[in-house]
Amino acid sequence: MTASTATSEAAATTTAEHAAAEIAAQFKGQSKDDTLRDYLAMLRIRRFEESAARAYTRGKISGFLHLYIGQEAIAVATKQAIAAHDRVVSAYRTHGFALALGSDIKACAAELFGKAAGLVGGMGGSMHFFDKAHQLWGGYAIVGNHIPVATGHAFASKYTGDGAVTLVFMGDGAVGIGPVHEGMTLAGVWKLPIVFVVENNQYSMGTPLKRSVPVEDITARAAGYGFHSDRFHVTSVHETRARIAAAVDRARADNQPSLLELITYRFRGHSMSDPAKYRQKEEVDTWRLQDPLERTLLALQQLHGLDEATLEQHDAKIIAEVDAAYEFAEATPQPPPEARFENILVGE
Amino acid sequence: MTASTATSEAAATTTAEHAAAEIAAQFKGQSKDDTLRDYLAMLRIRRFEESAARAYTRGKISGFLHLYIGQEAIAVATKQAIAAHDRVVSAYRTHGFALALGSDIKACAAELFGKAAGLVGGMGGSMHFFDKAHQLWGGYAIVGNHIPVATGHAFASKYTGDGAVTLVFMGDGAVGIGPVHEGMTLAGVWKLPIVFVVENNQYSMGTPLKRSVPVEDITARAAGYGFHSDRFHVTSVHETRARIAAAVDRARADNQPSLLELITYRFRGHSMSDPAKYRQKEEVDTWRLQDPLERTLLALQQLHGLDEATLEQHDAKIIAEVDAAYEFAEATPQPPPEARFENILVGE
Amino acid sequence: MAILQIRQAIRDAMKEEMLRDERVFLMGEEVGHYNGAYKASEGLLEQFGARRVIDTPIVETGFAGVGIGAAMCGLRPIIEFMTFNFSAVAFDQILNNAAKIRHMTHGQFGVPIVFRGPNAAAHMLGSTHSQAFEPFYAHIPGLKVVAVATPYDAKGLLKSAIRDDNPVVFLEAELMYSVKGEVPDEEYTIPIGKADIKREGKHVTLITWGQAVPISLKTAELAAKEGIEVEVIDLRTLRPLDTDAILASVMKTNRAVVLFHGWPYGGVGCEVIARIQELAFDHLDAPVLRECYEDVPFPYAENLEHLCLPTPEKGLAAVKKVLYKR
Amino acid sequence: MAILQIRQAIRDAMKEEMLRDERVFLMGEEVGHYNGAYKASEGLLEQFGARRVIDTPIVETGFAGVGIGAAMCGLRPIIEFMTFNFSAVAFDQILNNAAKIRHMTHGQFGVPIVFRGPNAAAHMLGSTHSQAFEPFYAHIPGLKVVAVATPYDAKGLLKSAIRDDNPVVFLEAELMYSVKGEVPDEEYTIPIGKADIKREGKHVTLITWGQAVPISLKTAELAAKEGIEVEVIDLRTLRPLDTDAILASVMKTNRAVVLFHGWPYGGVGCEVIARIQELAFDHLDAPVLRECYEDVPFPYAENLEHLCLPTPEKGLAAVKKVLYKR
Ligand SMILES: Cc1ncc(C[n+]2csc(CCOP(=O)(O)OP(=O)(O)O)c2C)c(N)n1
Ligand SMILES: Cc1ncc(C[n+]2csc(CCOP(=O)(O)OP(=O)(O)O)c2C)c(N)n1
Ligand SMILES: [Mg+2]
Ligand SMILES: [Mg+2]
Repeated sequence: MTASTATSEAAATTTAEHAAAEIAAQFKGQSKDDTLRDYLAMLRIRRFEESAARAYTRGKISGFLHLYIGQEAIAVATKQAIAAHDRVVSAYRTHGFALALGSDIKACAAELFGKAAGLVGGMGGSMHFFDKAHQLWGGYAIVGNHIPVATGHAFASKYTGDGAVTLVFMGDGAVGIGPVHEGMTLAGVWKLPIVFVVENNQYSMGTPLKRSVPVEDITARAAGYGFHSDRFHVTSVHETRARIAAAVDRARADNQPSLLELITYRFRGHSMSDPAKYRQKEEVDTWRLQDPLERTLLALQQLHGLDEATLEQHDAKIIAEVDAAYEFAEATPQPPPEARFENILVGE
Repeated sequence: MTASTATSEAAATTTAEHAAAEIAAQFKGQSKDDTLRDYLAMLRIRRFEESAARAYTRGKISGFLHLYIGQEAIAVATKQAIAAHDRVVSAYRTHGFALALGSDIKACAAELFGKAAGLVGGMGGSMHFFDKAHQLWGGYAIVGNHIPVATGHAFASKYTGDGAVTLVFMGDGAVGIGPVHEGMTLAGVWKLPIVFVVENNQYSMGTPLKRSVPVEDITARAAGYGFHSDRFHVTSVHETRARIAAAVDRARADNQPSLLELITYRFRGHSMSDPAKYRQKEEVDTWRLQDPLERTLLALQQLHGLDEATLEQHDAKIIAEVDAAYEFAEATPQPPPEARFENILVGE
Repeated sequence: MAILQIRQAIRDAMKEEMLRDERVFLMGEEVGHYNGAYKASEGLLEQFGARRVIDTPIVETGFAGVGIGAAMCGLRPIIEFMTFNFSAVAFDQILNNAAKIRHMTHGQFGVPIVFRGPNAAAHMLGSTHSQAFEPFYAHIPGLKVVAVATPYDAKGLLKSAIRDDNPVVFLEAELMYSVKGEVPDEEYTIPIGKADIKREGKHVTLITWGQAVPISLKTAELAAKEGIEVEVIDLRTLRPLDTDAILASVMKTNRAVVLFHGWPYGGVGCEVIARIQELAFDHLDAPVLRECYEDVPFPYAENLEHLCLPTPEKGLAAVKKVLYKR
Repeated sequence: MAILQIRQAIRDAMKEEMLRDERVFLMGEEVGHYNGAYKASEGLLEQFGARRVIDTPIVETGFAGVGIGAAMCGLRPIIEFMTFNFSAVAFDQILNNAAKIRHMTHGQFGVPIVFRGPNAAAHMLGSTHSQAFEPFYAHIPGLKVVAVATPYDAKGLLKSAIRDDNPVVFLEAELMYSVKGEVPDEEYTIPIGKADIKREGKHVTLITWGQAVPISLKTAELAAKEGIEVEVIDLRTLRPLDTDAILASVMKTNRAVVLFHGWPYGGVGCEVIARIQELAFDHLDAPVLRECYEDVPFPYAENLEHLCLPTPEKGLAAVKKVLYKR
């Protein structure tokens, strides 16, 4: 089964035909290889998370599990837009970033299972992915409290002159909380090399944007911080990459912070414990037409004539990799008892 | 001595002559009575605080004492702009509000002296003036933490339909802190009857605006909250009253919150322990030409021909009232020892 | 008597008080349309409408402060923290405003408010989501702090908290919302400030509260099998502490253990110990011991988390230790 | 040896560490151009420039978080809170980020940071500005907490704190910045985690820290006049606690009083008591008493404030009480 099956009905509608024309325009100029690369990068994340959801249902994963399904293009584009020493800081919806940035897929799965071989030794679970070697600087589970920290990374870059840009991601639900405002204030006063990215997936848990943000356009606040801003629907990796890259450039070249609002959608509930009853099927269906994964698939099929068999092969390879990761996660041991006393203080 | 003496040299400059023309234009249409009323209301606050400063120097007042000298027009205008059931919430620079709103001047002085007859029984001192009977709802000493509270007053007005408007004041130094952002966010999402007023007196302690706010115009952030905004130099009571009143009307009639930036200046240090070495005499002198008290005095002299003798008489009356207040404060007893256990919990 | 879950008891308490008093409202994240993250407010939006059941953005300082400001105007807010972990970002509002405004204003204003929500560790939520907040709040004069462990206590104490003219921090537990128990059909309240003997015994006093109450009761069962009669005192109110109840029991048993969900250093557990050793010094036959979390940030891994938690077995070991038994 | 004020000792410690290590910087409100609200950073901006002595807007959560984020990049920030009262608005950053990041990241990142500034009551600053914060921070695993009372200790411990790879909460006192004492001319450090016997004695152990150290020493003087020899132990580090030092003294004196600036409920005082009664139970001839703030929000009025504070006279009364003397 390719990723397209799920939306085959929706694709049959008139709206979908219109979308097909749109897609042709949007992906024109993208090579087949690049388009396929982007597609597979997104698909890999989606397959990883579909497996995570199943493992959660089977009781293999516990705690909170927030899926990135629908938003994968952002992580993939981010990886493409940044330099090797840049930093990516995120909230708790982090699997996509880890995989896109190159974290070991087995270590990711093992972390979800709370195993010693996990990305953070089983200490953090889904909400606390960190992978310094792959530019992933969190993984924070208190809404907004990573924004000042990320601002601190950017401060350090200016202090040391390391030339790195910090990209920090937050949800639409995070923009009201104080620490976000304080971090942005400092980045604005000090002119730090940072990009603030709001992943506006329309909801914070069950709360739609209009109940959590006073105005429709989140970037309206950029003027108050003296930031550049940009705001767009995320429908493909390449456009997203280009617009993130522009902000990264401004940060690196001129210490000019930006506020980006990336309009997107999560197709699953807030976390695995949320049945998402607060929204209608029609709404979800409409957004499916914008799903970058679906659109990229359509581009591959329509513009580059990629056939089902080839797609199946790619998918099978990904599924095999993902399955192996979860098998590893299941088999690998829990942390030893004494691990609970480690990494609290050092030098004792 | 009238209040003019201190700036008589500055008044002799060309700039001052220019100011005189400005003043004529500005005060045209204001009646003599109204102008005198405003002048005396401001002068009374200033005399009260000059005495406070002396008492502090004599060791009669302790803790932190923040003077409002230079900003009095704002409190006086506020009193004129509001209805009898509206609420005024301020930070710790509050003497001016208390006096303008009608608090007992003796109770104000006694509070500074930490006496039982003080506005809050000697429990709060200068930073914590509260006088519910006179619409003064604080008196808060943690920067910004009164903003959500004031937003709660406005919420209560909407909940109960009491028709009251809440006006909440903060310094330019407060606009970066998280609670301010959160209170504004809620007021914006819920459309509450509130007016947020930034008293931009150019400094937060020794920090000039440009080191604490990313942009020059604080009202640039109003768009992010969907607020109306207004921004102006405070040079007279009547203009300030009119522009505050417009915001109060919007709040009362349409539950439309506003953000006002009132550009002003404090002539003393941040508190009595601050010699204010961080600014030059020239800067202070320039601002003196904008001092609403001075300007109103000039208007009275130039436009209404008020003579020195009459002014002296008024001043003498105010000074007598102020002196009596401080004599009272000195003579009245300290709280009884058991007072320290009161008003912590009720109904025990 | 109905058999209710704790979540239902909490909902009923809120519902009854909202029916009784127009000034009472509920505010917090997802309390309305979502019916509460843990369904404690299920149906309340439908019944009372959006004026009195208010969904907020994620701004804990903001809505805690709004609650305080509304309470100063005479309303009686119930502020739900989705979990008390998120109250950390609102700490200043509770410490400096809720607890002090009556004092600071010399009684001109009161703050009749309830801050409620789940507290302490649930299951595998990791270090930022597994913290017990009573050490922070019970320390502060001007607050009352309550922790509940049964539907009966939850309902009776929450109603008292809502009617109380002081700010009350009301601690629930995520893993206990489904705990069932009898709740009277008729109206009742339970006074704040009174501990409850959840099981009588004469050999050792086990002092406990909140999520540790069932662990303590199981400890007592295990001990009973070895002929040890443990008296289990559920403090229910952590501030003010019911010192009389503690002392009465300890003077009978001469031995005490404090068993709770939370880190060891300082906090309520130590306060209990300090009072016992001060006020019942001559009655003590052994030091008072505490059994609680290990002194570490909570790990996510299931096996490690379990090792960090207090258990009936650990409780029993402590009980035997104060009896000088092995 | 030079005679320095505590503020100078603190400044010298910062200066020397900044000279020694390019990664060290100072950040906070008014630390630069204003030379520090209490002049602890006087001259540092001039010496090191605005890159390393950084004035911030009033955003405690913001700059605490920036410090944490910079520390994760390998820098060694000193974050000054103008007073620790203002750390309440940054509480979550300290609780959930500073204290947990090493653990949460499985050691991939460390947070070598110092949060410093004056703590507890000064003179007539009212309830919001007169609070002792060690009960909140000493409770949290992942932090170290230090409180200093002499120029010698201040310099030696601050240098250790700056070099420490862990987050350290470093508590000073506004009214003690002018306290003078000898400070060696040559470089030295004092290990974190070691208490100091500030006066030897054999009848009663007086355990204290921070602003209560001089009160305790005066208590000891008063007691000496009555023939009571009080041993004064300055904890200096509150987390981790130097239990050995406490026990060694109590085993000698068999009696103890804890005297500190802060509210009574829970906190460091109770922790000390809980440990003593647990680990030296058979050595105690009397309950361990505490002498501290009254359990109230601080009043502004001078007479009332004075009544709320611990004093040598109250200390003496407690000392006599544990000796069963009147
Ligand atoms: C301070 C704080 N309050 C509440 C929560 C609980 N919570 C976790 S995620 C979430 C919703 C966040 O929504 P959004 O920022 O839009 O991100 P998304 O989940 O959509 O990616 C809430 C309320 C929290 N983790 N931290
Ligand atoms: C959270 C917090 N941080 C720091 C302080 C110390 N402080 C008191 S007033 C002040 C400056 C405030 O300046 P501004 O807001 O401009 O008001 P102004 O004093 O000019 O009226 C500072 C830093 C405080 N009271 N609260
Ligand atoms: Mg969202
Ligand atoms: Mg100012």
